Amino acid sequence: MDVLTLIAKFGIYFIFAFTLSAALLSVTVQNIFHAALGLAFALMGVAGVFFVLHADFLGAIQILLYVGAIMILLIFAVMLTSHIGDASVHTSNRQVYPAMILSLLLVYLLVRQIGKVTWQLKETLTSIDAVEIGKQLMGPYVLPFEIISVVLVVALIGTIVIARSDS
Amino acid sequence: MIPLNHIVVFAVLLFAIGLFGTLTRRHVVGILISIELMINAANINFIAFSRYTKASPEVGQIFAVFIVVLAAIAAAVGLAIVVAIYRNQKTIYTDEIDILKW
Amino acid sequence: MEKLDQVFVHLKAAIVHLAGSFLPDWLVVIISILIPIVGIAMFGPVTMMYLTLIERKLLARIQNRLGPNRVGKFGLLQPLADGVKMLTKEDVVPTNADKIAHFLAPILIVIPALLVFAVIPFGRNMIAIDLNIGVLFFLAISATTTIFIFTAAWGSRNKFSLLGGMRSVAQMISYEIPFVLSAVPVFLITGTFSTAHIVEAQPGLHWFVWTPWGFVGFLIFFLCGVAECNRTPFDLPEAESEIIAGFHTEYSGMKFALFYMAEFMNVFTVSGLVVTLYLGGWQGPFLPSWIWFLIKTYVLILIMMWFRGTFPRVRIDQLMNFAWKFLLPLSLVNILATGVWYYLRAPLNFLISGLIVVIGFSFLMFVNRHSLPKKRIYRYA
Amino acid sequence: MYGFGVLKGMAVTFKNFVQSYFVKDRMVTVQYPEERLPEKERFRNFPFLIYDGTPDNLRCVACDICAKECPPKCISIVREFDAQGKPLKRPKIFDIDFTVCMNCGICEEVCPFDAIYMDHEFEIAEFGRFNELQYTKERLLKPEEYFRKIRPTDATRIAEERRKKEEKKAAAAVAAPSTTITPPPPQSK
Repeated sequence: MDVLTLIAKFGIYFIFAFTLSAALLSVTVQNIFHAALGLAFALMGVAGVFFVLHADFLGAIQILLYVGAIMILLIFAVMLTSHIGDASVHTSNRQVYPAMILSLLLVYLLVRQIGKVTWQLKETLTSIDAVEIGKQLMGPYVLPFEIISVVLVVALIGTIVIARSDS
Repeated sequence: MIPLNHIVVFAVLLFAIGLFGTLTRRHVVGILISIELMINAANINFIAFSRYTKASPEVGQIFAVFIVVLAAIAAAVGLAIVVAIYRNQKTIYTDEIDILKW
Repeated sequence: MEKLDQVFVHLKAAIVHLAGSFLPDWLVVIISILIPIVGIAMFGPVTMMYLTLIERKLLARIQNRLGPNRVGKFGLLQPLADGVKMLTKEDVVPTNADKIAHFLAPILIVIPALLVFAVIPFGRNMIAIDLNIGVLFFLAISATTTIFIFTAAWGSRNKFSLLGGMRSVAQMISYEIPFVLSAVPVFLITGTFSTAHIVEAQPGLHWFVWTPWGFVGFLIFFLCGVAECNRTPFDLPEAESEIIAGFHTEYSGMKFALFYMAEFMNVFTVSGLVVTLYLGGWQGPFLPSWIWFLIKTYVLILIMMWFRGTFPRVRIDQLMNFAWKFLLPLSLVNILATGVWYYLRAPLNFLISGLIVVIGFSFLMFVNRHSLPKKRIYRYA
Repeated sequence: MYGFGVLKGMAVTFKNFVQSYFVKDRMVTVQYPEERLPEKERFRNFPFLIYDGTPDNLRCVACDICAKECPPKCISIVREFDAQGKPLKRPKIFDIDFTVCMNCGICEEVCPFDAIYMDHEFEIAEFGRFNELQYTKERLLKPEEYFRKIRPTDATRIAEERRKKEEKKAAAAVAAPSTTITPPPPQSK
């Protein structure tokens, strides 16, 4: 077994580890700005997983929308709300241990179930490119596409109404 | 290629981390961050199943795109609410926002 | 001619062949992957170093000065001297800075700047990876720069930095939208995101810029690119006369140099993308393909520097008005004009899509007539 | 038509760029260490002490007026005494601290003996901060010819005035040679 196959086989586990540690960081660190940075890295890791799964278009969308737009919104919210000096405020509540137990229980149950299921796997893995997604979006899925556009517009207007000051 | 189960387990772990964050964070923005993690875990499942299983290959990707858009909407509206709350209450710690009316 | 055109491709093949004669196969594959990476990693910083020199020389000549001419002939060693100066400077970290963010930002900001080189086609067969989502990859990766700029601004814990970061985020998010939308006509016509295929769709001198939609798209894309690189006249994030240096006020020495490097590499890659999308990439008669690409790219870079020597900085409300009230609607009109172009025949399509663009432009000018800058007459000056 | 103002501005800078290579008048920059602008006669910077003929024969009589008038007090003068302890009309130490001197030229104006003048010297940078910038008498001394060279107008005017004064004095000495003891002329110690 040479290096290339090793990389191809186990490279994704490094991405997994990177993503999970960034995600853990983003839910545990005290400084909320560092949490947002951790989320940015976790999202990039997820985009990496998408690239490995040959969903290039979605990986690009993930980076463009999540890292480029949603993260900016989050960071803006951090900046608009928290005072610059109060990085040391205790940012987690008293339910840390119950929450941990609950999460681990969820992981245990789901993993046990996943082990039992037999998936209906394809013989050959397929990957589809952006052109195909575009055709599908304009063809059979045009209604959900339109609805999501309307929802987006409504949400934008609603956001402006909520965030506008009352003056 | 790695087995499908590993990817799904990874998604479960990411979801559990998100859940843990949602339950423990006091900071509203922290909760939003955790929710984004959970949404991403769901998205990974969509992509993985669209690549591995016999379901139609486009559906997973198309709905993953929809989910990303919805996540963006959720973030935008959520953060607008955060800013509005902060303007009125001068705090964004969930345990301090405890009145129903102001 | 054919030899010269493919000289770098042959060079890479020769190196791989040489390596293949005595190394195991997997190492050869890794080497063949590494060659473009090493090439880019060398090309990027060297380009950046000499862009600083070119910029200083050009600005100096515009202002009737001489520019740097002490270190080496015509100041050609000036970038090296600057590098030595940067390396030996003290690395100052503010006491109250967010140490992690302050340390990470300059390192992280170089990564997207280098990554986007991967999808720029430098010449025929000269592209690091031909992703089938090439342009989208470029746009996505360059969008992450915003976060790192903001990390730097936040980590410095300085009012000027934070103001610069705020401005930067507002500006880059605003200009991202017309930036992406003005690239859409090219996708509509070529039906692909791949940069290599987009270049192949513009053979010879049939560049997209010669069509009505191409011309408008080129202008919008180029202006938004200038704004994305934080260059004058859109350099509000680092406006020296207002907020010192914006987000990199608190950086010194090599960290500052990294910010500078990222900025200049962004200038190069954005110009390269404009060339790829609208100016036919490496297509052109007589000269080897990579020379054509470099000529076009450097012309655009020089135009950016020319802008810097000419225009004053715009105000923040003018900046936002320009993006949201003018560029965004115009790029939407441009998409319509592209659709018309696609479905009509040869002489008619030029006429009608040109008409749509002109009408759209005039209409937008009419709608925006109140936010246009007034002509000022200085009576007592 | 919109947009042409932008092009007009760019045309202006382009003209500047191109003409900077061809039109000599545009490039006003002087490559300083190699080529220099001619020094203006009335340029004044940093004082020097003047002597006639040999360095022993300096005009300064150590009267201390310049040191008293100097606004930042950068001049320090110590009078010289002979073997009998009798004060001589010449300075033993005459120091100017360049770190303090502000090149105002008041010393030149107040000197009644035309002994101190402002120089054209401006390349006074040194590698040290203390002794290197402390100008002693030896470093300050410059011949009268140098003064004539750098400020010919002033030099001829002052020489003329001095000559007239001498003649007046000589005439006074001739008129009453026995009643008063002639003081030696100030420039000859």
